[in-house]
Amino acid sequence: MTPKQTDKTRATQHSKQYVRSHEPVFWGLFGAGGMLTAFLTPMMVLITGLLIPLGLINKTHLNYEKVQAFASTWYGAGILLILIALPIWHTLHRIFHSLHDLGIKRGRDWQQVICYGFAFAVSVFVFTLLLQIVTL
Amino acid sequence: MSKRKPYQREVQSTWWLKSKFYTFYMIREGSSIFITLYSLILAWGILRLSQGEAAFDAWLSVLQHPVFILFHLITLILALYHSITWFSLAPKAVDLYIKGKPLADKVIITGHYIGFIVISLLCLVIVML
Amino acid sequence: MEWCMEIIKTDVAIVGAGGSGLRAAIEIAENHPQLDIALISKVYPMRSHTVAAEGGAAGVIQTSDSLEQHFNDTVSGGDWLCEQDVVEYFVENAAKQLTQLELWGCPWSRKEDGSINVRAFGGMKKERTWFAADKSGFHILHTLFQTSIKHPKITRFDEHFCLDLIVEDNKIQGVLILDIAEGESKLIQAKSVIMATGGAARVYTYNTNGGIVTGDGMALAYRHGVALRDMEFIQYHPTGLPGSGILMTEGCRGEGGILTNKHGYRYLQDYGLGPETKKGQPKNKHMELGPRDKLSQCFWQEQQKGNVYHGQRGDYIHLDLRHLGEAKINERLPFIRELAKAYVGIDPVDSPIPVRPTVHYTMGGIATDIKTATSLAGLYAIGECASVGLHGANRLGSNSLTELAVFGQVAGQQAAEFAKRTEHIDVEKIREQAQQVINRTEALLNSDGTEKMSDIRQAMGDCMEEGVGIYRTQESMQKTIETLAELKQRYQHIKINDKSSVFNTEFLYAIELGYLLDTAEAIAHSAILRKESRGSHQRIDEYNSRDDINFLKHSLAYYKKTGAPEIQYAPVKITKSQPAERVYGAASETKEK
Amino acid sequence: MSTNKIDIEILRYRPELDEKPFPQVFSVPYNPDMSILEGLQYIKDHLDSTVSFRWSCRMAICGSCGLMVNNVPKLGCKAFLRDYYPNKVVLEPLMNFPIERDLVVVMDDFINKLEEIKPYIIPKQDSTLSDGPNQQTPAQMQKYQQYSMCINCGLCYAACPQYGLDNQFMGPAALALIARYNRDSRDDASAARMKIVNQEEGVWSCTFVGYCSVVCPKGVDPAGAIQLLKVESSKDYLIGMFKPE
Ligand SMILES: Cc1cc2nc3c(=O)[nH]c(=O)nc-3n(C[C@H](O)[C@H](O)[C@H](O)COP(=O)(O)OP(=O)(O)OC[C@H]3O[C@@H](n4cnc5c(N)ncnc54)[C@H](O)[C@@H]3O)c2cc1C
Ligand code: SF4
Ligand code: F3S
Ligand code: FES
Repeated sequence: MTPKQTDKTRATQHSKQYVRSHEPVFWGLFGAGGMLTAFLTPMMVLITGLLIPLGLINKTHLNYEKVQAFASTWYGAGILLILIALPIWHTLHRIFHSLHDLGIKRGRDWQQVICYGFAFAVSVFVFTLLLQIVTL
Repeated sequence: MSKRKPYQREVQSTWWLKSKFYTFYMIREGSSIFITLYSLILAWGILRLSQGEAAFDAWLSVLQHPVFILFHLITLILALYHSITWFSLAPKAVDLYIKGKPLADKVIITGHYIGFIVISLLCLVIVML
Repeated sequence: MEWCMEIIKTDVAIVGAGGSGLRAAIEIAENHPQLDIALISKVYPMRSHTVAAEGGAAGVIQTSDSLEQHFNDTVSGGDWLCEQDVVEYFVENAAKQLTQLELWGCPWSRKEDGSINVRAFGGMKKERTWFAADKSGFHILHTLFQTSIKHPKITRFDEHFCLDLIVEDNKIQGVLILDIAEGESKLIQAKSVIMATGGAARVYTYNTNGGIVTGDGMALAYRHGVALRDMEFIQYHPTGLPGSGILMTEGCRGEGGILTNKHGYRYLQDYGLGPETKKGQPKNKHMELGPRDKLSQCFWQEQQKGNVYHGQRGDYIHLDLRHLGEAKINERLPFIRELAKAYVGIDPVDSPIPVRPTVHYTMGGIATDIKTATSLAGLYAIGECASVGLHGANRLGSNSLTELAVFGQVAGQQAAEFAKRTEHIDVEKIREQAQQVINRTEALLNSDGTEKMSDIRQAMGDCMEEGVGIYRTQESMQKTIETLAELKQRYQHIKINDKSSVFNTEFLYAIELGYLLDTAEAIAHSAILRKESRGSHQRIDEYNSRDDINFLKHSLAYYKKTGAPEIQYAPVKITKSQPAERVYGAASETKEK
Repeated sequence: MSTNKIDIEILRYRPELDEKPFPQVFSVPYNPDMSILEGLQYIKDHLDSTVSFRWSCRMAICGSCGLMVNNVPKLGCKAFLRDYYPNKVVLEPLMNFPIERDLVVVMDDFINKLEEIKPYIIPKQDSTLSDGPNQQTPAQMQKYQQYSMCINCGLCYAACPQYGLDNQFMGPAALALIARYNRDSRDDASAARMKIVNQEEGVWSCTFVGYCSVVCPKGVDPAGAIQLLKVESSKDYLIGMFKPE
């Protein structure tokens, strides 16, 4: 039987080739970053962006010595790296997808390289800085 | 001959302004711009930290500028909004069953909020020490 | 509209993709892979009205139960008008076919240990109704639809409307269908055809059925000389929502729901269904678990006595589920809760639901033998559009979903065998006939009379309620017959405003109205000639009791081009169970002893 | 009967007559019990018989009657005029689908997607009827039950902007149906369906807008199904790294 093949008269046959996406890598980082952002960022912003600059809590809590001391331990440096870099992987993932939401469909590959490249660059940047600070 | 002529409506790039739900979604996604900038400010702080005390103090005092204060205020609100949406969607990614019954959404959400408050207070305490 | 005709050859064509049509299609695809199957439906298969069935499907599975009891319940439930060999075959294969559905994925509700759970149902002596919460039909239909996707030999014609059967050399040769979106016709040349088009309850104004349940298949077979059997037997379901008619499943009562009149009294005990059972402890074949015909009749009696509530949407009584508690309602009857909240603004957890009888099911249909074959060679019929002889004068709730599975399987097998021993005839021999159908249809589309279609539809529904409702009299039926004749005249002069070809629903409604009118006529004429009361056919004139001497027989309505249908009779096959008095409540127990 | 009226605006489109859709307003007698679908039926019976729309069960189970009511995807038979009265109700065909005619949309892509995901039990071994039904405990049923409630109404596709932006995306209902079968203890074909899930057009086009679950009339929660599938897909990715095919 060979009816004219319209969409409504079909025998179901699907033999598509399926291509695996590499999104899980980015989604994993996105999820971890998002989790961290959800739990920590509000308080971080409150402390570093408002309470300290406005003098609502004592500045000494975030003075050079204290931060330097913290950053120079290996675990302190590690924590700082995570606190600063991980949210970036979260946010750039979102920004990458938002470009699509806004209808910017051209050059998705380049958009991807730029977005995740940026997150990578910032991570490396912070990492090397911290390497210099850490006194092992 | 077929007289069909299906009409395809185009999605405009302003689609997200057409319904509140979508607008809030875009705000949620848009929060990432501010949080990105915030991370950059912190990265910049680390740069200054590596350059010595004077540089770091200069960074700290820049943060007192009204523009930065305003920026951080907005970022705080957006970050909180991110947290709220994150927590409210959390149950969807949870696949836990207790005695054959799925864990209630309410339990998961409340758990997240309690965690949030505890962690926030802990941060404050650590900084204050 | 422009009329082209594409010609498509297939082995078996199935008209209707509800539970029965899908079951038949899968049967052929699984066991006769060399055959091509065309599965035609005027809506996407999962929209078919099987989707709305709530309560469940009967099949003996408990060790305390027996095939014999299921047989007896069905035959007495049908007031001895059942073909007993058919019932016997049915009860033997019920559990097997329901198991087949399970293997295909149907999520039947389970007991803690993972085995199939069953619930009580009206007129059934034992718990034997398999259920998937209160969405049994929904799950059956989706399971079948999804399973059918596995089979590339099934070519679906979704949203294709069957315009007519093509008959030549005294044998079915195929069907002519209209692609609703394209507005083009297709001639499906088939070696055998299965009708599975569902019921016809839309001939009544207040019913539990979907808008598509318009008796199409019945009317088509009827017009081609196949008899419609036992059409006078129309089931009123005792618990529909007033106004809309939306069904509150019998499962409500199976789980322990009770019916009360406006004095809060469980009136069923006054009508031979007592003694009163304890609230929340339903007893099979007692009180609320009596059969549907009886329960609907009791409502009518109460209405006469002024014991019912009067509401804006008509009279009603209460279906009270409150004592079941929220947890049980959520587990067993979640859909009922959802429907009651949405359509009458009532949460059954804290208020009783207003209900009244509404037309639900057509026991009769295209006459077939035990193997689902009609009198026309190559044409088979199954499901609600068919009368295989299972339901007699009154169907027991939950027998018909099982019927879809049991006889869907049989029809698939039979139609496949038939197709294998037959050849296509030269298409030229039927092209002309198909063209005539097209011309006729086109003429209907162009009809430019003055009669408003919706008026005719309304008048038909109302006169059916009036004349061939729960209780009937010679007079009321006569009046309905006259009204129907007049409406058929008016139908000749309807106005169709929409002349377009793409998704012209007005045009489809017009064709359906034609089908409805013919079916309605078969119902009314069969009814008036049955001068007795049996099952759902109850008269309150002089023929108010059963008359086995003169009427222990099936009615057969034959279509006449002009004038009234011709009604003939056929004997009932009685094997094991001699007609006896139909009793429920305490009397049924006495009888058993 | 009350003489109150309510305005119903319908986006009309008749392919044989119109270049593009246009709004038309009908004034319908108002009654608080009336569903949107009944409003449409009133219009078809009494005001303009050429208005086309799909419907059947009128009890929110057949999935025919989806449309946009004031820009929100709803079932016409389960949305009521009382929730809009006295304001005007604006009806449009479901978003993100091509308009066939008036309120009828072309469902082909949706149906194709449902068919593509192998929506049937593929058991480990073919069991025969004589073995009787499978055992499946209520707890095992719980795992997929919610996802088996989909009535294929398409509201979630109308709600999902990602589907609107790129209809290559499998979309909420089809993915929920994958979850329905993959999580069923009787099925053994997860691996085949994961190939669909793992694609860019599988779960990874979803940005968790979440509106699909909000509009779903049957509580299927496709957004939840998709998130769980994302977790599965990530696991699958990891395994795939160590065990390339
Ligand atoms: C609300 C409700 C609840 C019920 N509950 C139960 C229950 O709990 N237990 C039970 O046993 N029974 C129940 N029933 C009865 C049972 O559901 C039906 O008898 C049964 O589902 C009918 O199935 P079917 O396959 O014959 O037809 P349907 O499911 O009605 O399918 C008919 C098919 O034919 C197609 N069709 C019709 N006309 C045409 C045409 N002209 N051209 C092309 N295609 C056409 C339709 O598109 C459809 O696919 C219930 C019925 C209703 C209405
Ligand atoms: S998931 Fe919900 S909204 Fe989507 S098609 Fe299914 S029932 Fe409709
Ligand atoms: S709305 Fe769309 S983007 Fe995902 S969560 Fe639902 S599928
Ligand atoms: S008419 Fe069936 S879902 Fe609305």
